[in-house]
Amino acid sequence: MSKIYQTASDAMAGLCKDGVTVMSGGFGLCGIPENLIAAMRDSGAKDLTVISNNAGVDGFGLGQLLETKQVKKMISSYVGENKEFERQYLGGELELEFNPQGTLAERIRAGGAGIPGFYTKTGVGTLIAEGKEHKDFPNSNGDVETFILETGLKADVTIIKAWKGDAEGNLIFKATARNFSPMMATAGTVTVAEVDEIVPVGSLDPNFIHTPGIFVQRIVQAKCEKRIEQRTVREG
Amino acid sequence: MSKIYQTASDAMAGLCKDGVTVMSGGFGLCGIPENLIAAMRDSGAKDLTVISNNAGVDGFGLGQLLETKQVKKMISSYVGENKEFERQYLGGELELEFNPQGTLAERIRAGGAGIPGFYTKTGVGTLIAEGKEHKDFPNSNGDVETFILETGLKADVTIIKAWKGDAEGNLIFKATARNFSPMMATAGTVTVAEVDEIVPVGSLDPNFIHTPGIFVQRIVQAKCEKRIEQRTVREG
Amino acid sequence: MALDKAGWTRDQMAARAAQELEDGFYVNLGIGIPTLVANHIPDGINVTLQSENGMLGMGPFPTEDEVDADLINAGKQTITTLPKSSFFDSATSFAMIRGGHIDLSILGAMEVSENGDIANWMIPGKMVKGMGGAMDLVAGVKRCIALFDHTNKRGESKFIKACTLPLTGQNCIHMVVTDLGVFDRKSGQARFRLRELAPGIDLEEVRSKTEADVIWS
Amino acid sequence: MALDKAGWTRDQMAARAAQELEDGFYVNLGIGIPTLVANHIPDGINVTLQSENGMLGMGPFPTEDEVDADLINAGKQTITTLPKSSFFDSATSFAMIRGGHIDLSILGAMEVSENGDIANWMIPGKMVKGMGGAMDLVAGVKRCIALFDHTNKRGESKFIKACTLPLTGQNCIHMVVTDLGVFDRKSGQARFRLRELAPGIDLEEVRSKTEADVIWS
Repeated sequence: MSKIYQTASDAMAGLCKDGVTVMSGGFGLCGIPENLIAAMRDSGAKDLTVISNNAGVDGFGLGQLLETKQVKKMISSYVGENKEFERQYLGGELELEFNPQGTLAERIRAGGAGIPGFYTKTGVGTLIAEGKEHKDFPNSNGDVETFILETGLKADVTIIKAWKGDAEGNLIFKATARNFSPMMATAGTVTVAEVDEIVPVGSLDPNFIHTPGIFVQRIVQAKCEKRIEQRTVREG
Repeated sequence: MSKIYQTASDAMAGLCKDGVTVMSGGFGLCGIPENLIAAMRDSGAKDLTVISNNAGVDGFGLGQLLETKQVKKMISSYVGENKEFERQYLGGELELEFNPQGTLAERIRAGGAGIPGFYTKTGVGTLIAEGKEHKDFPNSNGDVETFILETGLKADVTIIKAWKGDAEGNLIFKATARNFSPMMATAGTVTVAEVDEIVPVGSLDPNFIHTPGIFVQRIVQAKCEKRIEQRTVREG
Repeated sequence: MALDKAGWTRDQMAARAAQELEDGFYVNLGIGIPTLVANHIPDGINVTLQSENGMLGMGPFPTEDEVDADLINAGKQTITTLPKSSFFDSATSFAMIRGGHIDLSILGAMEVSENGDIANWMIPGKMVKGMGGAMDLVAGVKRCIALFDHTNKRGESKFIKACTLPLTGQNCIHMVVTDLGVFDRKSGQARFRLRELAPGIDLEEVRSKTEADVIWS
Repeated sequence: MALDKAGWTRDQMAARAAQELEDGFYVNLGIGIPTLVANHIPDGINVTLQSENGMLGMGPFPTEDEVDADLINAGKQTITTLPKSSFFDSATSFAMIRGGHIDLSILGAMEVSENGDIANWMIPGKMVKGMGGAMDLVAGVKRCIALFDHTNKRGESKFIKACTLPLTGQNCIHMVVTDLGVFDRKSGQARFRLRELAPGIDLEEVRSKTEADVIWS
């Protein structure tokens, strides 16, 4: 009953099917599941719908799946770091659905929490609101404000990167590498986590587990390159 | 700029006004803000709307506010441990709004997160659904399911109990004493936390803070009695 | 215990329900008889118990020395952790429940109807306790087993055509385990079918005590 | 720096915006000029910077030795922690933003209109980058200051009657700080009013470069 797999490709076995929807954790290149993305690329699965805040950079992270044209559609909030993405999108080869970052995070949380829809002020009066249901709610001043309906998002497969994990699937994340991963873990039919380190069950403090094991079906220890997009330093 | 107050009544100063809505953390008697409840009672503020999963027991926890008839209305999921509550309710002296526990938790989270409404399956076809908007959403099988609209909840004042906290308002909770408190912290215009221990800023690991300080306006160290409702033991 | 009486004891009902557990399951047990299921988890089956007040991996009751007021289950009983345990807030707890992450919920019932409705939270004008997490559980968990005495104190069937008490949930019970036997059904519109009789109980007795229209063969 | 040119430099614009900070504020700074505001926080004012990728209490850039790939801000720059810092997931981060817990957002703009609309995320057919967290920020944060050059490269006003680019948010900007001056307004339907001219800038120059209908006195 251990959830531990030995390699990233073992951990992805049977999940990389054409046409599946994949959630992939990370903000920029921070906290992305590098090895699971590479395994997804190696599988050759195509027509993927990928839900991820960003699209990697050219040739790295999700950029790898764009190069091989395995992606049919992206749902993201910001894709500015990827020229190949821009080229495919402007050339009509790639579908793109922009979501405001907070709306994207909340849609994923909602999908995992059994909430099919929620209302938000974000995007009211913008392109994002077009075609969406509008609804008024009273605010605390008794005035009425207008909100739009956003729906929950789920995935066939979620791939995330954590700091430490155990055989029960309990995970902790480090610093800002946490970002979208905890919500995505809840929204995948199968969630696969790669971790810097697999630790014995019982060594993570139960008070401080970020993702309880119930949300994680497979786990693999793997080494990440952890590229930095904007190395910014001050004088020491 | 420190958020630290010296006593529970200092920490509640200016907040205990007639007619305010108060959220109070805890599940049963586990994790309730004993000292802040007592300060609220001592203030004599009346016509309170109290949002809390439970209503304490006779004479302890929120039971204290019931005895003094300071509560006009309760929003709770379970009040079975409190005879005075039952007496006042059946006698028409007290309004009561039952929410399913998960709906209550999510309504509070929504209130704190700027979400005025969300849909849930919970309660469809029951008394809870009466008068609420129904809406169909497709499920992953392509079938349509019916959900009901629930609204976000906010409070004028939130009172919670945490394990450790610092002058910035950062909090951690212990074991199952966490329950509703992190969401309630986000949904109060003013959130007051009583803690077992105030620790120096910088001594809580930033990776493992349950409630970031932005959600907490006042904090006080106070000793709790921590009554146990069902002391259940096995042979040692 | 009560072996002279035909049918299952409360403990035997719990043991029967425990046979529905599968390896790797995440399970929520209601207050009362369902709590006893934890004592009958079959050997070799690794089950993780969820407590909706914010815990996965619920351990046994504590020894006197281990009692911790900050560590209770949803029945407000003191409990302990296991090496695999984790704690979380109520919103996360019900994200697990509502989001379909819990494999099985075993809960008590005042009434279950032949179409899988359940009533277990309210008796109008009499009992004002509240539904707690029960409505969320029956709406969200993948499979729900109702565990209850087949008849009430007056000998009237509690497994009936249509619930008379306010519902906890609609069309959500997949299996019924009572002191007299076991009934199950596929999800959706299927009817319940008798699967098993408790020892010493014959078909005639169950039929006479069951108001619900079930498949008897 | 550029003192020979009339009006504020980028750094001076940031310094002027920093005067709007109040003790105890939680603040989100956008990418570009707004990031510079962090260098001009007035003495005695304790401000906590939020980074929407999941951090409160953003510290300065790291020394070479401190660089940590797992610790970046929303501009993807390496940063450091402070003693008061906390990390959280993206849903919690935007619960802070959407829920009105952030006191002030300072962000760049391509266009701001006289009724407080802002456009800063898209040029149709040209730029495909995305809005990131900007739409959430302008919709959720209590007060929003737009910080931008008063005119574009062709000398055309960017503070205009109505935005021509796709909006980021409607009626959400409360203050405008440009290289030429400062404008503010009450929330809701109020008009912007000129509050301050940058050094070396006279009223005539600002009026001529402002398409928006503002209160000049």
